[in-house]
Amino acid sequence: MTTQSKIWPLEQAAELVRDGDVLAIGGLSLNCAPMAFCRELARAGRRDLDLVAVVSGMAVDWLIAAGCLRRLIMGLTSFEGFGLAPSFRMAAQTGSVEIEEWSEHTLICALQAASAGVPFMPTRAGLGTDMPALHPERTWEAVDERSGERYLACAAIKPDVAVIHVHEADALGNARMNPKLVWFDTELVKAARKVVVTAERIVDTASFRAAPERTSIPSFAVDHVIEAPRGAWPTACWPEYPYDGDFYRAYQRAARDPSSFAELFAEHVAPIQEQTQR
Amino acid sequence: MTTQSKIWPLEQAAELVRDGDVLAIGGLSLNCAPMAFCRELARAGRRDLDLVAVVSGMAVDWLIAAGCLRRLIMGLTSFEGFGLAPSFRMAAQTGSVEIEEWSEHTLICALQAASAGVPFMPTRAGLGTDMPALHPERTWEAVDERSGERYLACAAIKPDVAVIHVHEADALGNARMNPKLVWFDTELVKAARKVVVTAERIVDTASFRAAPERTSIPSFAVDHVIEAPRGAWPTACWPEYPYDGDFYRAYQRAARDPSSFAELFAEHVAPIQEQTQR
Amino acid sequence: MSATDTDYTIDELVVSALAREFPDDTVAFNGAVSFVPVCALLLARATHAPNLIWVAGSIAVDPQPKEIGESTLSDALWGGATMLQSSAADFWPYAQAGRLNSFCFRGAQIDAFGNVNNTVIGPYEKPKIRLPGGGGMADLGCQVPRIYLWSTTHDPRTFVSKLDFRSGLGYGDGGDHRRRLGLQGGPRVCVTNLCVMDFQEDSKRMRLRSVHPGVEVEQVVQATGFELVIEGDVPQTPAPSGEEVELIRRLDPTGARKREFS
Amino acid sequence: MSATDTDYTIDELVVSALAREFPDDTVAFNGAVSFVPVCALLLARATHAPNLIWVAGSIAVDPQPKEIGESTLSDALWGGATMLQSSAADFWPYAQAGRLNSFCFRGAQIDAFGNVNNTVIGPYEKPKIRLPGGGGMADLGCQVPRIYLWSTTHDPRTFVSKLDFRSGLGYGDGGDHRRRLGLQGGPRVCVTNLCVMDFQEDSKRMRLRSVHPGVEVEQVVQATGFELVIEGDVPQTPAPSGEEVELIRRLDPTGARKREFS
Repeated sequence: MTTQSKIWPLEQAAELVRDGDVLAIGGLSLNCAPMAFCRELARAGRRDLDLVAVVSGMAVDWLIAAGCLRRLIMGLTSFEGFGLAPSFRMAAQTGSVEIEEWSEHTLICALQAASAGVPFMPTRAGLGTDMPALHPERTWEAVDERSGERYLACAAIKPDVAVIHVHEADALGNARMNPKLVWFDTELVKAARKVVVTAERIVDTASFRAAPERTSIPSFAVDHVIEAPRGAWPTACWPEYPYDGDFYRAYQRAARDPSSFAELFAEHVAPIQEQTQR
Repeated sequence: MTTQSKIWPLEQAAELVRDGDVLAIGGLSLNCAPMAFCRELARAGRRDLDLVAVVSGMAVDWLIAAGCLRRLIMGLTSFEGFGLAPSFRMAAQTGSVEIEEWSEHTLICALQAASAGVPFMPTRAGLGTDMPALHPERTWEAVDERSGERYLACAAIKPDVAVIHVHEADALGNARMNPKLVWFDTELVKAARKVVVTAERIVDTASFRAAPERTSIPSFAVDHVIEAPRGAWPTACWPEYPYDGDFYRAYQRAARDPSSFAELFAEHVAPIQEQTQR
Repeated sequence: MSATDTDYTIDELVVSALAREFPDDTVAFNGAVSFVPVCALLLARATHAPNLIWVAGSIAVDPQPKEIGESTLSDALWGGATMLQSSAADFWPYAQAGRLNSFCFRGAQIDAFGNVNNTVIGPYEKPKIRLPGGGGMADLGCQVPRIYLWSTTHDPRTFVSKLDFRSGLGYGDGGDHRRRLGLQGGPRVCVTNLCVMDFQEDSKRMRLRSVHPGVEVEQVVQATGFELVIEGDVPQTPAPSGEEVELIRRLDPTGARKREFS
Repeated sequence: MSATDTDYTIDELVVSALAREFPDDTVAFNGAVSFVPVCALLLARATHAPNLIWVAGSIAVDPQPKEIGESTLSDALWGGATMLQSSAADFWPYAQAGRLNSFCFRGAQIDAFGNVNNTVIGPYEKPKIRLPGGGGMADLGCQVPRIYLWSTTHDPRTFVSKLDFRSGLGYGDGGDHRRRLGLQGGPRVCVTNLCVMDFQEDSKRMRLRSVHPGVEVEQVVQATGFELVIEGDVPQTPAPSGEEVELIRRLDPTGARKREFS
């Protein structure tokens, strides 16, 4: 027996996700989302995904515009200072995608319940708000009999696949954010059945052995490694490149007109099919 | 108003803990326990402490030998290859200190419940063992009605004081393990009402600003900073110094005879009073 | 600090009014599109609250940015930090345990009890306008003891008698509702482009504390969709001092704060 | 691999017998005073299981130590690692989620269902001997699907019909007890200084699988405080090959493994 490589070609990335999967994607807002991977899903025309995206924006918008989603499980979806995410907004307003709103922390609790192998995680977050009642089968208020204290129980959400973007990875699956800013990504990694890492660069394992305290994710937690230079674009991959504000602005301008949007989307992501009308 | 310094003198360390407090100490087995701080508690003759020590050894033994503890809340107490901790063993066998045995993870769950502000944390750990029944008011089996899944609920333990040892800290409370191995220490830090950091060295805040990704604990989580060079001795402060195997062996040899032990203990820790007979 | 003859703009007034609310023991962090609070926290730290700690976007602790960029969650704000948090999940317990004690919210809608909506305008299932979502509002409203509200659009569409969706908890249904839920603290003030409001002690209803220079009480009443508590004479919000204005302009040289005023 | 004429010592036999149990997809970590398993994991990785991943003391991932020191939880084992975990609490979920799939236990007492005691000999409140405590046993026995037991003191004081305290869960009361608790997996084998045992499929009672060279079945029966399942002829444990012995001595040049045999 010899050691196995986990390297997977970007062009075949979409094969790692099946129609109907629960997919979780990393990044935080304008930072370090696995955009190249999402583009592949859009091009392959994956359908009926349940997408878990804690604090996202452009990635969600791409997947909605390409018709990949059945349901969005989210904390926040926005382009921040660049405005509301247009396809997300339209899908929510027309009902073409089911929007399951959580909050950042309650969604993390649900992922942590999955990784810990417990039925739910308790938290004070969300008490007294309208959020828990949106999905009462997954979030419910309870009282601890012994202390009399209230809590919100968040049932486990176990993604079929989690995809995150990092600076460096090796063929064994070791992954490094450099420096180590993991956002919520390691929570997705721990919770998911299958983990895919896209990386700016593939490096030798020796590079991890030379600075083991800087490794962000251990090899055994990763199933596939995909080389994807500038794979977070147009989000940032700090400190290597910033988010592309020009693209965000151009995207928003184009979104005002369906044919302009189709043109921009075809050029940068994938041809739009008739899927958004379903 | 000017910015405040959190620096506190080692000689007055014991003033930070009151008789009867729930005290949590960091480190893991032979690694990086706040030994200099424990020595000060022993010298000051603190009494009736409830000590939370997840995986400890020498620190527990010192505090027991000095008569500081009412109760030990623990996962593991051992000198590893250097044998059983003699004062711990004797105290357990004579009943002079109440030993509340948990497991590593269930104890961490109890601390995490405290930091999250929830009544309990659920886990699968400990199911089917004799451990939960030792403290049924703090750990109890339950079944989630919706999924039918079993879990062990671990009630919150909120230490009055947590003390950990690090390589470097500044007057604001920023603390750095170098490299960043925090063991269970950050779980104690997040859970406790008051946090004390002992540090090999006090450094300028500029040192943290120069490498912010290497800071282990943020200033606002720390209440007091104590300079304590070689403050983890005889445990290790990797990579700066190893555990002192010779001391562990000498300690074990001395423990076979009360007067030898009293002599060694007076020399390295504190004079033994008649407290162990209580 | 009293009104001066200094030239200042409305954004500077709002920033200075909010800044004055932060005590010296503030440990605050900020969310997305939070230019006014970021600027106010920087101002407070530079004036009356030298021990104030601000964590940029729950990532960078105590940073010293040269300017405020287009995103208040991104690296433009991280320069000079004492710590870069590696994991947001690892960071949360500091808020839950009360070490991080302050957060600033704005909402598309705000009600009389300081609850906020950033989820939908109209019914949830078929919204008229889908907003970004609550994000951390549902978490922080419950868990951070000191909430500061701000708005740059004081009008009846923002200050409503009934939210279309309660994304973040203020005082809930008012009175002791938070306490019944087992929660500490609550909103302290709401600073808008017209006035500063606080909360009546027992009812927890929003109360007019001061009106900005040039604003009439009646104007605020008309701009507020719920019944505002008004007790006695309402003073004027102190204008920013010359020093404050100068500091604001130095701390936010590109005028990022103005993005919220359009 | 068959018996050879190679000189080997009992520790090398036990290490090699345990090593052969680890499949290539093993992701194991170790606890305190675990010289035999550490040595066995290193041997397996160097022979039939090149993809095996061992995490030293839940800290150092896939290290390449030059020798095995006095502590299996400390830095002597960390050299050449691909990752140093920064936080044990951060690391746990990898075990809970099944990514870390293997752990080795020894206990002061082991019962017929592979449950272990490392807490007390005698009653808990007034023990005859207070042991170090269960540590991670109660956690890992429940959460890690593949448990490997070992002991270097196969005698009736160690292999008992009833534990004084159940610190770690094996198959509990036997049969489907683990499944009723909602738990996966369980102990796979128990390797001792006399024999290799596995577990009967339905009853989950310990079963004699092979006796070490020079050991009689009756000797094992006498050394075991509970009734051991014996089905048919019991083969001999294959002795370590010359290559295995050489590797063991190279991987553990100071003979740390011998500390467990006294």
